[in-house]
Amino acid sequence: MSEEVTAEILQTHILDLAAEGRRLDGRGPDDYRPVTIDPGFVTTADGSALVNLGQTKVLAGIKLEPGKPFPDTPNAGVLTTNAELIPLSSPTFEPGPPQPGAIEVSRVVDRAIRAAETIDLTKLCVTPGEKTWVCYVDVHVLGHDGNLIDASLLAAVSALSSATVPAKRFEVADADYPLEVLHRPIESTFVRLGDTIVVDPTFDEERAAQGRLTVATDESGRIVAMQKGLVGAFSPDDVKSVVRRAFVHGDRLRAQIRGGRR
Amino acid sequence: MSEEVTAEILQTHILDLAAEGRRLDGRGPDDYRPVTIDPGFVTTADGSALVNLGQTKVLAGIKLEPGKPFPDTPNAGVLTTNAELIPLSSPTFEPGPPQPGAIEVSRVVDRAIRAAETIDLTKLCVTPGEKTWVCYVDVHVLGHDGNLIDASLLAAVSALSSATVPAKRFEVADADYPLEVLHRPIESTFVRLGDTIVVDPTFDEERAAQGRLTVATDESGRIVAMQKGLVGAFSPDDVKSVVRRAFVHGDRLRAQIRGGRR
Amino acid sequence: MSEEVTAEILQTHILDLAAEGRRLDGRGPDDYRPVTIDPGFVTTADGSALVNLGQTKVLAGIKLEPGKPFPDTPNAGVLTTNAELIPLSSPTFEPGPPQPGAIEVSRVVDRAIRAAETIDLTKLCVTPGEKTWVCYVDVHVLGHDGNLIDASLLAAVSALSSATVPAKRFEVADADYPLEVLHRPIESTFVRLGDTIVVDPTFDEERAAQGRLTVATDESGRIVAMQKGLVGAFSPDDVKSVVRRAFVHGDRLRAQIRGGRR
Amino acid sequence: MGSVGAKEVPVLLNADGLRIDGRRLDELRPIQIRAGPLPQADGSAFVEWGQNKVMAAVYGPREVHPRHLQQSTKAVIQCRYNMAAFSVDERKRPGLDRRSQEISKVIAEAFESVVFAEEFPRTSIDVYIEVLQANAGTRCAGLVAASVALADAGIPMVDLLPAVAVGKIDNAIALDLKKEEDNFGQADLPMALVPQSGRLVLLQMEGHMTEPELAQALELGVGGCRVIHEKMKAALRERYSTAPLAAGAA
Amino acid sequence: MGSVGAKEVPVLLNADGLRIDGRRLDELRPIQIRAGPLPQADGSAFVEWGQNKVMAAVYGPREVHPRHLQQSTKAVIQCRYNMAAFSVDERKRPGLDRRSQEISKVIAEAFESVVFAEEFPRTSIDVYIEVLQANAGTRCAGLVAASVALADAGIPMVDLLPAVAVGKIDNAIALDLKKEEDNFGQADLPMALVPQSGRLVLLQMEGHMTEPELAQALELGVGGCRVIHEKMKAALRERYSTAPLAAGAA
Amino acid sequence: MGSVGAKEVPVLLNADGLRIDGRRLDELRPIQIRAGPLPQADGSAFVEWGQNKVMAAVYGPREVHPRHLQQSTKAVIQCRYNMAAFSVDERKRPGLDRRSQEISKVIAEAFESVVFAEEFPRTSIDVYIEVLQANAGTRCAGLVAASVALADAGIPMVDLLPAVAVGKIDNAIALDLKKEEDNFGQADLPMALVPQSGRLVLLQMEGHMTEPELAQALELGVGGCRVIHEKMKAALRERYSTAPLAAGAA
Repeated sequence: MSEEVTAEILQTHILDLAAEGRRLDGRGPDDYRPVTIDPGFVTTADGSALVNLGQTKVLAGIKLEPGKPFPDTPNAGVLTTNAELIPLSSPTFEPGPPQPGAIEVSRVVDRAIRAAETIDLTKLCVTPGEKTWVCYVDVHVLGHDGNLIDASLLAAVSALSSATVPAKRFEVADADYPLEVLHRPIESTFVRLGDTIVVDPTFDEERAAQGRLTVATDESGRIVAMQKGLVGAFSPDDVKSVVRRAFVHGDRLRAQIRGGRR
Repeated sequence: MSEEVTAEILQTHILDLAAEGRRLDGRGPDDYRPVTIDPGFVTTADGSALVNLGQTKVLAGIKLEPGKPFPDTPNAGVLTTNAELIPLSSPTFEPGPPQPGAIEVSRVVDRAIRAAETIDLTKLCVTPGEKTWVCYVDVHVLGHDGNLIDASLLAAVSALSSATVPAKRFEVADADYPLEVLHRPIESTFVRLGDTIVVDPTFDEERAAQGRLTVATDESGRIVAMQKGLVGAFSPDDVKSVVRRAFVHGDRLRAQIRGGRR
Repeated sequence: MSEEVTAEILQTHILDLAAEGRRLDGRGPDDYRPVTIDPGFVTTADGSALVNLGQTKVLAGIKLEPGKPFPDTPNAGVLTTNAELIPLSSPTFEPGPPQPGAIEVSRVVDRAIRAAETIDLTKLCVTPGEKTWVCYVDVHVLGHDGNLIDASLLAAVSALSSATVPAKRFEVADADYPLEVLHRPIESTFVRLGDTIVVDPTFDEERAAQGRLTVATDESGRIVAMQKGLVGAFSPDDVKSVVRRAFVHGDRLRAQIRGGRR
Repeated sequence: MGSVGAKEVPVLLNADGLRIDGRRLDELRPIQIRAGPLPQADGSAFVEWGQNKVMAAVYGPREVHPRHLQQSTKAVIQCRYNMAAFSVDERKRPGLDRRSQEISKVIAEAFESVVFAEEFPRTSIDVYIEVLQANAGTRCAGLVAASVALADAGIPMVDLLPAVAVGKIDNAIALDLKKEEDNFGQADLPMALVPQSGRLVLLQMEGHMTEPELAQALELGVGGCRVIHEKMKAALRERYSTAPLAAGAA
Repeated sequence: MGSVGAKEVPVLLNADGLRIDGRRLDELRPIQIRAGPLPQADGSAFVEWGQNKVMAAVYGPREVHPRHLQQSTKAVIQCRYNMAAFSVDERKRPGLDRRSQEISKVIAEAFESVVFAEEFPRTSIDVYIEVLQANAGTRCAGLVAASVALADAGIPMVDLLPAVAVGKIDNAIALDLKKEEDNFGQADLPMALVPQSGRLVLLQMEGHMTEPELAQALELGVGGCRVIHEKMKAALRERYSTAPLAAGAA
Repeated sequence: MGSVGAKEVPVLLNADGLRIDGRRLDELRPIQIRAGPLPQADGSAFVEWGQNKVMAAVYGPREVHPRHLQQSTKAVIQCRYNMAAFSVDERKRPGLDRRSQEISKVIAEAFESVVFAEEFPRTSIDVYIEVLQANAGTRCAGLVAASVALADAGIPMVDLLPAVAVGKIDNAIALDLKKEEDNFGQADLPMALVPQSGRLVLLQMEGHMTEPELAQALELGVGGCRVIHEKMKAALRERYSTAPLAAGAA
């Protein structure tokens, strides 16, 4: 109860600040929190990266295993993205089957990876219709202070960029080789706080938000995915302006991924 | 609470009427509600039928896929019946795993289809022990105003009667061909209301009922399945009389299926 | 509520008795309840045994089926132990997915069977990497009056000792043959009641216990598994003394298994 | 029931009209009923019936779990019929399949038809049936075991519920099918009788029967139930004579 | 969206700028909306849209189930979007997959953005969408059906929610993709519009689009939504004229 | 433990009595403990131990969920030990398998043996352990991390709970097995110590040991726990010196 009241007061305060273009942590509407990327954090994975986005902390791990292609795409590898919003990461998550929130993160990250052709799935195929690499992208959220989608895609793409195909271990080839990454999609998420639309929301800002909009871009100037979430609405002009801003954040973060650890 | 009280008053009223041989909707004890059958309603299915039984509305769809026969019946196809009592169809259904009621409908419909040899399962077999057609009968209840068993079997048999084996699509043969239906079982369901036993109960009559009895018949004068349900009891003489009445309804409805749409 | 109060009074009484070296059912601290073993109780199983340990009643059944070996142990058979604490056996068990208690019993029994090399898993292998016998040990608790671990392992080992490999039925060999049992591990479970540590606790003693310790031994004087459970603690000297006592009970019960029915 | 595509169909009735185990058409398999084998339960019974072995236990009236199933005017009767993994030739995966759930439902409805549930509002009477060894007719064996267990638990009922299956083999109506008869027979019709009223509270059928055959089957089954009823009463009498302090049944 | 490794890619736009079914780029498929087909529900609608067939029903405001989801200041809106096993070419296993759960979530959030939920604290408004036959655009068809069903149930809302998907095929922006266009196209962008404010409450995108293409897509989609809005209102008008006693919508 | 039917067994102890990573039999792997890495949690800790990486977080005392687990006289301690899919060589399917559930149970019971739970009736203390990278000994590493996290959360306890596994390799008793030693060794014996009382609150064993070997293993393990205890205290001291405003531990 008292928790509900506190939350409501905080939300009002966040909206009041936003009306003046200010934010609780002193950022401006277009300031992203500091990002650190730690590739290769987990050595049991074929690729991995730990991403800190402010106090949001996400670990992605890649595993590659031989398997069968789907019947309708005999020449393509299989890519599976799964995000776990484990209860360790937030007082608001409960143990149990995946919640709609975790499923949304998984699917939005998966769509960006896929639409941007991050990896060339046909190169994962070993024998058409028979044998292919199955690439598992497992995203483990360790600390939730908002904007899980952006942090999860950053971790996933960084982990893919650091991955090795375990071809020797599975006796598919004589040596392991690096997984080739063609494109690096970046998602930038915005929330509406009254008339202001701010980037990279914290947990508290998401609770106060009147709509969330995520835009994924790639390095060739294409929008590859979008997702509106939460209760709230955006005009077409809002959308176009958010897309513009997303390209700026995307290019900056892409440079950081290529550079590895901040 | 008030809902419980209303329900109880309604049940008493239904029983009072039944004592005079009358029913809430004006039918006599042996009057079946009007039935319409709309075969081919769903074109993505290999066979389908939408059945309206009064305000009960059931859609059945057939899908055929190549698969493996069971080890103990290497020469037979596989038939799987599944009824979904989705929450859309009634204020009393909740989302979640299938409830005992849905499982009972599935199994009673399945038993009638199987025991009546509605389709010749051995004809579904492509290569003994290796490859066979798997025939899925999926029953989707869209509106529940009682007597789901009869409506579901009507829809399932009508859907099977309209089905095509997709042999070309799955590269099993050069052309698709109609699924051969050998028998057309019909189930007729009765409930006890005091000393009266009435056919084709509505949702409200089922709630007032002191026992339910379903009898499946085929065109050769055989009983192929029976199921007593709900709390209540029937004497052997009750059973014999119900069976007699079930044959009459069965023959009438069978004629309607053959004729297609009412 | 009244149930809780009764339980608490009973627990105090059990602890008071234990301080004098006495137990509710008149046993001394090192007295095991009478054990009866009824091998071959279930003829549909390939091996089985019904064990009564006081009023604890456990039925184990063995089933052997051809299957595939695990990729990392191509020359070994597969052994799977599953204990079901079905709600029939105790007022405290609820229907639903397996509870941690059932999982613990399964795993502790499984570890003892495996570590003691009860059966030679390599002998279950038919064709390395291709085909092996899968041995299912299913433990069904029918009556729970404490000490399920000991009773379950007794039942499992007795069932394995009575088992036949159904080689003819599955067309693997011309004739069935007995499953060879190399070792017979026995688990002895103790609980702390104040400063006293008693063997073979009843249901009520387990509820009063301040720690539980299970030790599995085999006939060659080896400890093959241990498991501390429940809330409570044991000193290293407690552990050594419990192990000593476990060997005595183990040897006595092993003799009984070999002798079959008590 | 007549497994389609199965390998071979044996002869089920010989020239003398005797069945594969030597029984006549109207003969039951041997039945042994023991009341009260499980002291933890409020009531229990163990039934050996031919090669079936079935244990039943009753708990309650007790608190309803899950809570939202509670009814303000009567006890709910919850039933769980379960088969042990090793109770059948082909190992069954543990847990309730659809068949078990359907059987649990019809058995619960049968008992709701005879238990005086309105005497225990807001409670649950939980009936657990475990099939340890199966050889056709397990739902009837389970019902008989559970009915004796309910009596052993002192739950007031209109009457005990004897049950038996009648079938059709080689075109003849036969009482109490065993496994081979069930697998290769033409019909199976399990039923449970309220002896006092002569009415059926469980009735299912699968296979092919004509109306005259059905009439014959009902008569044969009702007769079989009456025999089993006597055995149930005898088991309870023996229970009370050996355990005089147990709570009395209705 | 551009199935990687799939067999062959058809031509989606012919020399005359017409699509495989003869439509122009800015043309909708035929749409029929019927309000109130399910008398059991508090509100319902059936939509045929191209080769999609979608049924929606609304129950509520009613008690919240499960209880702990109840909110003290407003109604919760729960949505369940489900596809029938036979609604797609390859049979779908019954039950909610991850795609259905995501769609259920974004549709629920869209409706929460327009329903006056604070009028019904501690209740649930349950929206059920069943896709019976699918041919691309089912979430939009479902949203349209559910929106009409909510109005049919008399739930007060800011406005109806028309919805449509815009896509990109053979490098052109096209309204309302059908299955082959969706499978082999380059982008898919479903949206739902609040006609009154001109704002979007559902917006997703997958594929490749440039900023100018996006601007064009948004414009095309908003226009499409306005056409669909008229059809929704017409369906409700017809419902009231034929069923004068039904509760009125906002 | 001695994988039956596995391919080859390596030499685990060389002629100089040194192990495959050069350690002596009584030597621990390097351990680093950091308290408080997760600001969202009431308490947290990160442990790197050899090639294990384990994160733990504690929430509570807080409301019990699900409600029916609530106890009127004390807090319930719920533990969830989970392995990330990528934490092991062979990808693990996400979700709790039986091994994880057993470990969760014995760890919860270990903490219940030292936490003053009666100070917080009707609440839950939730302990979450996530294994991010595994290399044998993860339950001990998880216990150590969780114990520091409990202290970081200010939960009153009798004492911290250091833990370590002792094993048997090439017939010698060795402290703190790494993966290859665990896979090809002859026994594994994890334990958790209450340093104050010298008693064990977690103890498991699998493999083969004689009584003298067990005595030696217990002594070696208790010694190892005392070393780890110092590292745990140091980690908490560092945490308080760098974060003076955090709630104090017992």
